[in-house]
Amino acid sequence: MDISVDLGGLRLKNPIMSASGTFGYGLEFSPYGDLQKLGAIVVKGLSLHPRSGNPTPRITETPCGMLNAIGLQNVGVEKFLAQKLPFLPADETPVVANLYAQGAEEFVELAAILGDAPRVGALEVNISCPNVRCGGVQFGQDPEAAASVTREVRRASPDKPLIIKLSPNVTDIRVIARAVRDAGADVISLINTLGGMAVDIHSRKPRLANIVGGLSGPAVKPVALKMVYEVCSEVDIPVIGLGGICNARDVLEFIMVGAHAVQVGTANFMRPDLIFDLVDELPGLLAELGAESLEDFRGSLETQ
Amino acid sequence: MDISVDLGGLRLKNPIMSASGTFGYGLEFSPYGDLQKLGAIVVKGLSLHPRSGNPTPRITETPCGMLNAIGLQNVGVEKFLAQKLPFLPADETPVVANLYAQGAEEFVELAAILGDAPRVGALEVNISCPNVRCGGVQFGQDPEAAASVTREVRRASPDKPLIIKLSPNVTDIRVIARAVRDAGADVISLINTLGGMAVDIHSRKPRLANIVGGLSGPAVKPVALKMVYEVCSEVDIPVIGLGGICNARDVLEFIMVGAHAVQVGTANFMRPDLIFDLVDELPGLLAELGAESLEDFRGSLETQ
Amino acid sequence: MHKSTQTKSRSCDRVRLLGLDFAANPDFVHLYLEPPSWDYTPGQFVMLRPEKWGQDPVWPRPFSICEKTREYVRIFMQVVGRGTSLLSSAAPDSEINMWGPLGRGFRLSPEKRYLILAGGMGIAPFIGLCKEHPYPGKLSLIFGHRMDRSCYPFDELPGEMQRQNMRQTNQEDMEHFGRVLREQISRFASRGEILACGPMPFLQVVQKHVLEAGASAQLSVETRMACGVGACLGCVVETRSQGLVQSCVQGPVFDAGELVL
Amino acid sequence: MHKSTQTKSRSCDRVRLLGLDFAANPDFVHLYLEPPSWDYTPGQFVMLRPEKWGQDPVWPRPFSICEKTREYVRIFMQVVGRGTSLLSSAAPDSEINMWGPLGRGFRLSPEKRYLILAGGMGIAPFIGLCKEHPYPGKLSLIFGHRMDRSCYPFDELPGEMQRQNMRQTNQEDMEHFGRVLREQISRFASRGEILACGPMPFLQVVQKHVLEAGASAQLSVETRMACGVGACLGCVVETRSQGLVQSCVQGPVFDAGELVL
Ligand SMILES: Cc1cc2nc3c(=O)[nH]c(=O)nc-3n(C[C@H](O)[C@H](O)[C@H](O)COP(=O)(O)OP(=O)(O)OC[C@H]3O[C@@H](n4cnc5c(N)ncnc54)[C@H](O)[C@@H]3O)c2cc1C
Ligand SMILES: Cc1cc2nc3c(=O)[nH]c(=O)nc-3n(C[C@H](O)[C@H](O)[C@H](O)COP(=O)(O)OP(=O)(O)OC[C@H]3O[C@@H](n4cnc5c(N)ncnc54)[C@H](O)[C@@H]3O)c2cc1C
Ligand SMILES: Cc1cc2nc3c(=O)[nH]c(=O)nc-3n(C[C@H](O)[C@H](O)[C@H](O)COP(=O)(O)O)c2cc1C
Ligand SMILES: Cc1cc2nc3c(=O)[nH]c(=O)nc-3n(C[C@H](O)[C@H](O)[C@H](O)COP(=O)(O)O)c2cc1C
Ligand code: FES
Ligand code: FES
Repeated sequence: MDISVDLGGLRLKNPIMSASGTFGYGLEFSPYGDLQKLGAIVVKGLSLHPRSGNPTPRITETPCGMLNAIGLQNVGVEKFLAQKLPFLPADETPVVANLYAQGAEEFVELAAILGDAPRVGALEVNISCPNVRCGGVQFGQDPEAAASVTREVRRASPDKPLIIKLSPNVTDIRVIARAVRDAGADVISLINTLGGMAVDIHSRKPRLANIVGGLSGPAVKPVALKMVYEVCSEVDIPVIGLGGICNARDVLEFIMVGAHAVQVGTANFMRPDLIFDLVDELPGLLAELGAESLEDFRGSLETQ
Repeated sequence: MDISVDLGGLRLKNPIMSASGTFGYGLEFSPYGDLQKLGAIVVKGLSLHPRSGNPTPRITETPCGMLNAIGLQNVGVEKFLAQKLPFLPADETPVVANLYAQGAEEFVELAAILGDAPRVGALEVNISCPNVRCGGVQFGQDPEAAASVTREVRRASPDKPLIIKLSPNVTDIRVIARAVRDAGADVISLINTLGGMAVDIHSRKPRLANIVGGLSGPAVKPVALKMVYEVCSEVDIPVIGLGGICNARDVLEFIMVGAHAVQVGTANFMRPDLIFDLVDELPGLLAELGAESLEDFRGSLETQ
Repeated sequence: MHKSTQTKSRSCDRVRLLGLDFAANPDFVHLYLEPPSWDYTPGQFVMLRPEKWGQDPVWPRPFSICEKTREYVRIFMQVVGRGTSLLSSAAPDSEINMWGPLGRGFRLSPEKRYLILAGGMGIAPFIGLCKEHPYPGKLSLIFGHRMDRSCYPFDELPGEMQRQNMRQTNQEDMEHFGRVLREQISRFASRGEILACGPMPFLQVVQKHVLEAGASAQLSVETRMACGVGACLGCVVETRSQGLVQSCVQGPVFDAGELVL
Repeated sequence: MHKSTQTKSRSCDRVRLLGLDFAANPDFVHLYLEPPSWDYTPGQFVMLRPEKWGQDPVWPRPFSICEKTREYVRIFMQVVGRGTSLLSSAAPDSEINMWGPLGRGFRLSPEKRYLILAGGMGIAPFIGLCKEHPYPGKLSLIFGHRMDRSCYPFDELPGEMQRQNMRQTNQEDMEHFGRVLREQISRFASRGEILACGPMPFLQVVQKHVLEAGASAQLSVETRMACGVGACLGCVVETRSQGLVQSCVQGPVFDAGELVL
């Protein structure tokens, strides 16, 4: 069963990628499965300089989901290149760097560094993180800002496949998708987390020190699926679908509405070997459904 | 324990209202509890003429939630006034009519009829239903359209308290809230359902005949709570919070972020006497939390 | 019949699961629940939602009242998904919210002859009906099923009844079963009334033959239900006289001529 | 000690729940799980998530490894919320995903003397530690608790140990306990090392006295954890030398001087 995919020039042996921020730098999961099995590894969001993130508590559980306000804690791009990337099986499984910056200039600088890094297979630009005050969400919520960041990053890194990751916290996702496609994105990934909040009536405090955070997990899957469907129907570049994926059936739901590949996020917390099992289960499930290949199944939703 | 509230002139003995579309015309629940216990009953969305709604399937279960695309099936305003309203205990428990129309003119006509109806305590205007193609969601997603519907309905029904119900499917809920407040809304209620979708990989069909639908239930509570918090911080009129409320703790979460009252929706399906239990449990829980009244607790979230 | 044909009252009760009884195949299970004080009509159903489900799954699950005695309410259930799987592994003594009896059951008169057509789990509502009927000799049953007969409570039915069970394991069986249905329906048409319950394709076949034969029949339909009380409008079916109506309130039993299947 | 102080390997296993053993108070329960082949260091923990949870709650739950033998991995658990309540009512033989051993345990040397300070459920990681220690005479324990002593596995500890249990039911008890801690810590400071586990306020008191007395101590902290493997960055604590670090990987046991509590 051929389940390989081509993501704007990035070739994956299967469509299962890890979602940024939920799979560490990949190495955290090596005791639980063979990293080389995965289609690609998307690492935790990287910034130009190390960031210590938001104060704690930063995570809280919600019905069928969770909220996080990590605030992009990361080791910084240099330490990543020196201390993490060399240990990943990047020849077998492309490593996708997820970029986070507070402004266009920083994005450009970061893209230039990572665009030149030999073992980085593609760049994914996070224009949608709701957990940092300046930058972040604004880019992802305004089509012009989204387009302009896309153009700048494209220019700074002309060679690597460029994935733009969209925020679901918008009135019409298609408008943003068109804007970044026109600005030069090779691939679109969505969704990032939905804005959310949780409070504790006993302490009368927010459950996150940051007050608000981003919702992820099975709870958001219906929202994600609708937006992925809308974007796939709107633009002609490959789309990576994510949001609440927990099993092989979920994977194929996203493929069926038109996604080329998927990312697994919060489900990595449910069980650290879950993502590896998905890779194993996918061909069998496709066969069971009568598909001849992943591509054969893609976009096969019948809306009569 | 005083748990009464004043909603822009509409006096409720307690803050627990039913959410439109999840409590029928109220009478469906009378075998399971005393309707007079409730703060208010919001009935199924009413249109000028009877509507038969969307084709089936119209509902599907999702993780900690559900999608619906009922499409505003209802008996129409006349039959409601003649055959349903007379049997509701409207003197004890205000009945709130939920209005749905496809255009401003229809809204005005409907508001005029219901504005004159003696046993109707308030109007709630649904500018946010994602399940009907023309009208509906557009009003709720554009601040100017939302303001203009609000103004028209206000003019057509100058006396009854006017509640405008907002859609969460927007980039910035505060902009819409300000627009409808400025246009004359007495009260804002939110959230209506989040746009969502579910598919069946075996039949390769959408799980709803309408393809997309509205997500509700516990899954959306974090999203609802954030938006209610934002709107309460933005406008000075009373806010009714809803989205995923299942128990008395959930009720107080919404009150703590600033809501005056709440509506219980999908949870009515979990157990038909659940809403009545909430009314019983609320005073005890407030006392346990050291509050002297509902008002004392309202907005008591500490964000330091 | 010793049961009144009118529902006396309805309530939502938190009842204890008294016990589970598995058939030959563990996907078929009988649930015994503490009985509330209401009375029911065969064909009516209850909604079940264990306390332990927390907030997932959100919906309760509808089940025909298979039988009700002083000691228990009994549900006959097939495990088909998450809800039924959770129910089949519920701990004895655990608490389950149950509301009912819901909807309209079969309208029965003790003097009439009935031909009962049950497809698979569609046998559930007929267990109590047949066992409590004062003159079981007036009842005959054709039971079509796919799994082994030992999965179903077929043998419990009163011996005075005419009972026929037919297993379908392939296309040929299905066609044969279809012919038998047509034959029996047309033969019975003038002698009494037909009661049917089963999956949608089965009901469609029954309806077709019933209408052709000009027989009188009541069909019990299954639809996706979120509330069971007429509020969510998710369970609607199309009827000839009233358009879309809630099958949880106006059904699940309808006159065959009324339904647009 | 018969256990190596280095983790040999880690894995995620689907293990069977062998049994549950409730203490005097049913909110305190011992879980016995099928043992994987790994070896552990006391202070390390596992993540548990029963298959049956489906998609809610989403997170696994972290528990100290209370004891591990050839026959079982044992968890000593207090029911405090939905996850622990579901675990305490799990069916024997049901399947639980367990991964571990996780984090860094206590660094121990068989020759050293240790003063163990356990607050409430903080006794859990010390059960295996004490029972397997080759020279229990080198260990002494002060156990502060709020519930009746019969709730905790205190009496299981080797008789050769010096063991003191102190119950706190009111403010006065708390203050007295605080004084005892200070006294004992300062008296023990030069004689060996202190190991402590318990709720945050307890650890803060211990840390304060330890630093004042110039004692050497290892503290085990509890934080909200979503993954247990270093990926989510939810469990971070502040350390003096490295800033915010994941307590699931760099901890849960830290040198007292390192932690900013
Ligand atoms: C009035 C009524 C009476 C019923 N009586 C019985 C009974 O006596 N015994 C019994 O075993 N079952 C009965 N059912 C069906 C039973 O309610 C469903 O099998 C159950 O709700 C499935 O829940 P689940 O979570 O296990 O399956 P899900 O995971 O929800 O679904 C599994 C599969 O079953 C299908 N399904 C779910 N609900 C229904 C439904 N209502 N109708 C048709 N297909 C469905 C789904 O589409 C899916 O393919 C009755 C249904 C109705 C409406
Ligand atoms: C490394 C580590 C080892 C642990 N070892 C044990 C053990 O051996 N035995 C044992 O009974 N418990 C232990 N715990 C605590 C245990 O993980 C929590 O009690 C459990 O996760 C609560 O789950 P719940 O769903 O029942 O509660 P929830 O419903 O999630 O929460 C109930 C209450 O407990 C609080 N809470 C939840 N998780 C934590 C936490 N990690 N730390 C502090 N408060 C929390 C919540 O804020 C809330 O107030 C350990 C925790 C960690 C991090
Ligand atoms: C703890 C956590 C940290 C995250 N960090 C990042 C990040 O650094 N960059 C990013 O683009 N997305 C980040 N995300 C978002 C996820 O990559 C993903 O878009 C989102 O969680 C939805 O997918 P899921 O429901 O499968 O988790 C984070 C999510 C979580 C839960
Ligand atoms: C089946 C169903 C029908 C609904 N119909 C209406 C409606 O007619 N008018 C309206 O304003 N909202 C309608 N809603 C939205 C609810 O009133 C509510 O805003 C939403 O479900 C979120 O609340 P909940 O999570 O508590 O259900 C409907 C929701 C459901 C689930
Ligand atoms: S199940 Fe809700 S209306 Fe019938
Ligand atoms: S629990 Fe996820 S990083 Fe520690």
